[in-house]
Amino acid sequence: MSLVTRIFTQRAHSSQLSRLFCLLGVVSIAFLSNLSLAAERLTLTGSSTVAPLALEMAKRFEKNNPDVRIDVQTGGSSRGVNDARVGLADIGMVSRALKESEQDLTAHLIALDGIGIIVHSSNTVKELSRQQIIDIYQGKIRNWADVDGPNLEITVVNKAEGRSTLELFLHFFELKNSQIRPQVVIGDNQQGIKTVSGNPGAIGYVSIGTAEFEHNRGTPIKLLPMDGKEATVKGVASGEYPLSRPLNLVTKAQPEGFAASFIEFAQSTDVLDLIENQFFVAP
Amino acid sequence: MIVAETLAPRLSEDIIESRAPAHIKVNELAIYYGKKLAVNGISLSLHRGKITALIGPSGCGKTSFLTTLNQLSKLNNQVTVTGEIHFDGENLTQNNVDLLSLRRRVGMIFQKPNPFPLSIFKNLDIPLKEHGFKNRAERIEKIENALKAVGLWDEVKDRLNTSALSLSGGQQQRLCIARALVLEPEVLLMDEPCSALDPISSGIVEELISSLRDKYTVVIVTHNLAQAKRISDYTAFFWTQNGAGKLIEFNNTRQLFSGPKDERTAAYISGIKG
Amino acid sequence: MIDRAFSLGIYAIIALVIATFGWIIGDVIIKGISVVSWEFLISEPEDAGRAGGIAPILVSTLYVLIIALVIALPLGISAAIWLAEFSQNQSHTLHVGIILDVLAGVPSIVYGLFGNAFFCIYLGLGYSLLSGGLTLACMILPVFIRTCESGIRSVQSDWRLGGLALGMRRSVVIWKILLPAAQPAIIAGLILSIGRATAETAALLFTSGYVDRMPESIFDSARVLAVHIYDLTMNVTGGDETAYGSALILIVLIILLNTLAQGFIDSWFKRSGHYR
Amino acid sequence: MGALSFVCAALLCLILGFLLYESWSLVADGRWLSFFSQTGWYPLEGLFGMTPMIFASLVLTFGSLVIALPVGLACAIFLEFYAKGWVKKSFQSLLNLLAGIPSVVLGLWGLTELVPLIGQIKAPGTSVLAGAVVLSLMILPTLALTSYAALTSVDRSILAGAQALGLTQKTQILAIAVPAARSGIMSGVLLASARALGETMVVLMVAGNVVQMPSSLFAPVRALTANIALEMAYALGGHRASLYVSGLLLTIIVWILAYLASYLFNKGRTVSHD
Repeated sequence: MSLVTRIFTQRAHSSQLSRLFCLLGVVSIAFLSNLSLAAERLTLTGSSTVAPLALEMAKRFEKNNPDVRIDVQTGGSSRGVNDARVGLADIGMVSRALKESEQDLTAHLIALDGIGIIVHSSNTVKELSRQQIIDIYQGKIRNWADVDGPNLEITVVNKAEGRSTLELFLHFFELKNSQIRPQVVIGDNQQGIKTVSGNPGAIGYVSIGTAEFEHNRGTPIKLLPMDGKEATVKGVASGEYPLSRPLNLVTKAQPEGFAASFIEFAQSTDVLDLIENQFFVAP
Repeated sequence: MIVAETLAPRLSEDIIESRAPAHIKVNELAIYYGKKLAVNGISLSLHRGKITALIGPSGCGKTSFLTTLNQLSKLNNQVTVTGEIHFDGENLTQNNVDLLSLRRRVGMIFQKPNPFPLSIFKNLDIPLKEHGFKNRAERIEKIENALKAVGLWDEVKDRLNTSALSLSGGQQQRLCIARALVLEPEVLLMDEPCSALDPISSGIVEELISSLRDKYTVVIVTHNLAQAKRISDYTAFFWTQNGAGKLIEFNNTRQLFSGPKDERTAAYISGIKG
Repeated sequence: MIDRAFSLGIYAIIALVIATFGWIIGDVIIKGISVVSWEFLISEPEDAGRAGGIAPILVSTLYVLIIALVIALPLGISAAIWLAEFSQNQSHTLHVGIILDVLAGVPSIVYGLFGNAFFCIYLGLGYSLLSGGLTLACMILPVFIRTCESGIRSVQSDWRLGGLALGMRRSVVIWKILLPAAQPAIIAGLILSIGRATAETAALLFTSGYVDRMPESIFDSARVLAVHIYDLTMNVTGGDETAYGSALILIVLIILLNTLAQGFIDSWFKRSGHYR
Repeated sequence: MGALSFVCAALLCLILGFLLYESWSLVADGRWLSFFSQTGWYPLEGLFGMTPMIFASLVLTFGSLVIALPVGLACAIFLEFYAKGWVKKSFQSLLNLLAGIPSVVLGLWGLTELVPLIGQIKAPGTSVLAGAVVLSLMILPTLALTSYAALTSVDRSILAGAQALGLTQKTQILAIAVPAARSGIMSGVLLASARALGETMVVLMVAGNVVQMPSSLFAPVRALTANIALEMAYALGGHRASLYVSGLLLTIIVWILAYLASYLFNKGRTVSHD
C-alpha cells in the first residue's frame, strides 16, 4: 500500500513509472507461479435446472477427492450440449433427453424432474386447464378474473430460447414460441421464480424441483396442478405427473479420468440425499 | 580604422583569419526543406573563443543554420544539408558523425528556457549520467561549478531538489546554460536566448554570455542589434533573396556596424528595412 | 417575471436531479451498509450469494483487473510512445488513430462476443480469469493509448529538443524526461481504465463466467463484482440485499479510483499552467 | 518498440476480423438480409427478424435522450449561469460521481425501485419507460458536463451584447447562449446516444426482454445488446452467427454516431475560433 501511495503522491518522479512496472511484474510473476499449483479441473456447463444439483454433488465429490476442482456454470441445456461438443466444458448438463441431432454425445441420467406452472402465492386461482394455460400464453386471456381469479392483469413469463424447459413446455402444449405473447422473458429458473414472486399477476413455468425448493424457503410462489395431478416430487416419481423430463450429464465420448469418476459418483447412491434435498427424483 | 574601412572585404577576412584560428569552418552550405531551397551560400569561419552573432530579419535561415551545427536538423527527415561543415577536421555533413558526442561538444540554448520538469539538481545530473559520469561526488562537483559559472549557485544552493520550473524565467535560462556548460562543451549555440526574458533578466544573461568569451566558441542568433554590437566579436548578416535565406556579409562586428559593405546590411542596421 | 419563472424551472430540475441521484445513492448506501461488514469482505458467498460474503468475488475482480493491466499497460504505453514520438509517417499515425477511435466506441458487449470467440474458443482458454482479463485489456487499450498519446504529445517539444541537444539518446529522453512529464496523464488514463474495467459486466459474462468460488489459478472461471451484482439481482430470490452491499463496495472502489484520477489531472494542469 | 505497437494494432484488427469471421456464414450468402425482412425472432423456428429489436434499441435510446437532454441542458445552464463557488463545485463533483456509477448498479436500482413503481401503473413494470428512464440517468452526467463545456466556450462578448440590449436572462440563455453552443451540445448528444445504444446491462435488467415492436411506453421490449447477452450463452450455428451480425450492426451504428460527434465537435471548434 505504501508503495502505491508513494507512486501517487510524490512530485519528483523520474523512477516511479518503472517502479509501477516492477510492481506489476512482481504481481504477474506471483500469478504465474500460481499456475503450477492449480488442481485438476472439471468444468460443467448447461441447464440451470441441473446446475444446483450438480454443484452440491461437486462439493461432495471434491471433499472425497481434494485434488479436483469442479466449476459449474449455467446457460441452458443447449449450451451444455454445445460446450460439451466443442470442448469448452468436460461435462454438459442437459435437462431433457438428447435429440437425434445430438447423438454424437453420450447422456448419463442422474435424476428426473417435472415442469410446473407457478403463480404468486397471493393468487386465489386453484387450478388451470390445459386450454386455459394455452389461452393465457397466447394472450387470449388477459385477466385472472376470466379464470376465476382476482381482477388482476396477467403477466405472462416465458423462457428464453435455447432453454429445455421452454422446449418441453411448447412440446407439451403443442405450441410454437412465435404464438406466445409474453410480457417478460427470463433465462434461468431462479430468474423466473424471482419475477413471479415479485409480481402478483404473473404466471410462469419452472422446474418443479427448483420451485418446491424455493417455496419451502418461504418465497411467495405456488405450484398449480396439471391435468388434475399435483405438481409435486411425488407425482413425478410415481410417473403420474404428465410434464416430466430426465436430467442428464452429457459427454462427448466415453468419459475418462475424473470426468468418469464424477459421473459414476453422480449416479451412485451416495448422492440420493442431495437429489432429494433439491426436490428431484432419483432415476 | 579608416584604412580598414576602405580596404576590400577579402583583405579584412584575411586579417581576421590570421588573428584567431577557425574552430568551425563552413563551406558553401545549403539547406533544403523537401525540395525547396531554404538557405544557401553560407561560407564562414567561427573562431575559437570568440562570440559570433547571427543577425537578420525573421525567416532568413539563421536558426536553420544554427541547428546544422549540432545536427539537430537531422530530427526532421524532410531536411537535407549540402556543403561542408568542418569541426576539428570532421565534416559534419557526412553521415557517419557520432551525434551524441557531437552534441556533447556543441551545446545549445533555446529561445524559450526549457529546463526539464525535474528538480534543479536532476536537470544537470541526468545529462552527466547519460555521458558516463558514474562517480556521484564528481558529478556533484561539476554541477556546483556549472551553477557557479552562471551565477546561480548562491540563489539555488539551498533548494537543489525543488522543481526547476519554480525558478524565474531568467534563472531558468541561466540553468539551461549551466546544463549545457556542465558537459564542458567547446561550442555553445544560442537561439535568441534573451528574447523571452524581461529586460533585467535579459541584462544578466547577456553579461553571462559575455563572460563566456575566450572559454567557449559562442554562436548567438539575435534580433537585438544593440546586443549583437555589445557582446559579439564577429557578426554575420543573413537576408532573404529569391525566397531563400543567404549569408550576405560576415565581418568583425565593429567593422560590420561601422562600415557595412553591402547596402542591404547598411539599410538593415540603420533600421530602414526589416 | 419571465426570468423568475425560468429560474424557478431551472432550480426545480436541479432539485429533481439531486433528489433522484440522492435516492439512488441513498438507496445503495442505506441498503448496502446494513450488509457490509468486515465479515462480508472476507467470507465466501453462501446459499447462491444470499448470505455470506464476497471474498472470492473481490479476489476475482482484482485478478481480472491485474491481468488486464499487465497486458494493457506496457502495450498501451509503447503504442502511445510510438504514435507520439516515432511514427514519421503522418498518414500511418492518422490511420492507427482512426482505428483506435473506432475501437474506443465499440460497445462492451461486442468485446464480449470477440473475447468469447477468440480467447475462450479459438485459443482454448475457456471461461477463465485469463480470458476475461484479456478481453478487458482489449477493451481498455484504445482509450488508454489515446490518453497516453495525447499526454506525451502535449509535453513541450522544447524538452525534447533540449534533451537531444545535450547529446542524450532518444530512449533516455523519452524514458527520463517525456514519460515522467506525461506521467500524470498516463496515470489518469490508467485509473480511468481501471474504473471502466471494474464496472464492466457485459464483456465478462461470456469470458470469465460466473463461478462464485475462490479462484485457484488464472485458468479458473470466476465471477467479478459487477457480474455478482447482476446475478444476485436477476437470478437470486432474496438476493437484493447482498446485491446492494456489493454495489456499495463497487461504487466505493470506483470513487476512490476516480478521485485519484481527478487529482492527477488537476495537478497536471496546475503544473503546466505554472510554467506558462 | 515499433514491434510492440504493431502487435497492438494487429490485436485491434483481430477484433474486427473475428467479428466478421464469426458472422461471415450469414453475411456471405446474403441471409443477413432476412434479418430485416422477417418479422419475428424465433431462432428455434429459423426466424431471425431483428427489426423489432433494432427498433427497440432506437426507441430506448431516443426515449432516454428525450428525458436526459432537457434535464442535462438545465444542469449545464445552472452550472454556467446560476451556480457560484462551492455550490458549483459540489454540483460538478456530484455529476462526476454519478458518471462513475456502474451501469449494473443503475440496473439494480431500476429493477428494485423503479420497476415496481411503474408496475403499479401497469404490470409488470419492466418496460420501454423503465429502460429509457434508467438509461437517461446513465447518460445525464456526460450530457450535462459536455453541454456545460460547450456553454463555457461561448464567446463572452456575445452575451455582453445581449445584456446590453436589455434582453431578459431567459432570452439571453435560450435564444443566444444555447444556440451558440449547439454544435458542442449536439456532439455531446451523439456521444451520449452512442453510449445508450451500446449499453447492455441496464436494458437487460429493466426493459423486459420481450421481442416485439415497442407499442406503448409500458410495453416490455428487448434491445439488440440485451439479445446478445441473453442468448449468447447457448446460441449455436446460424443463431450464434446472427448474434455476431447484430454485434457488428450495433458497432456500425455506434461508429456513425461517434463520427458525426467528432465532426460536429471539430466544426464547432473551428467556428468558435474564427
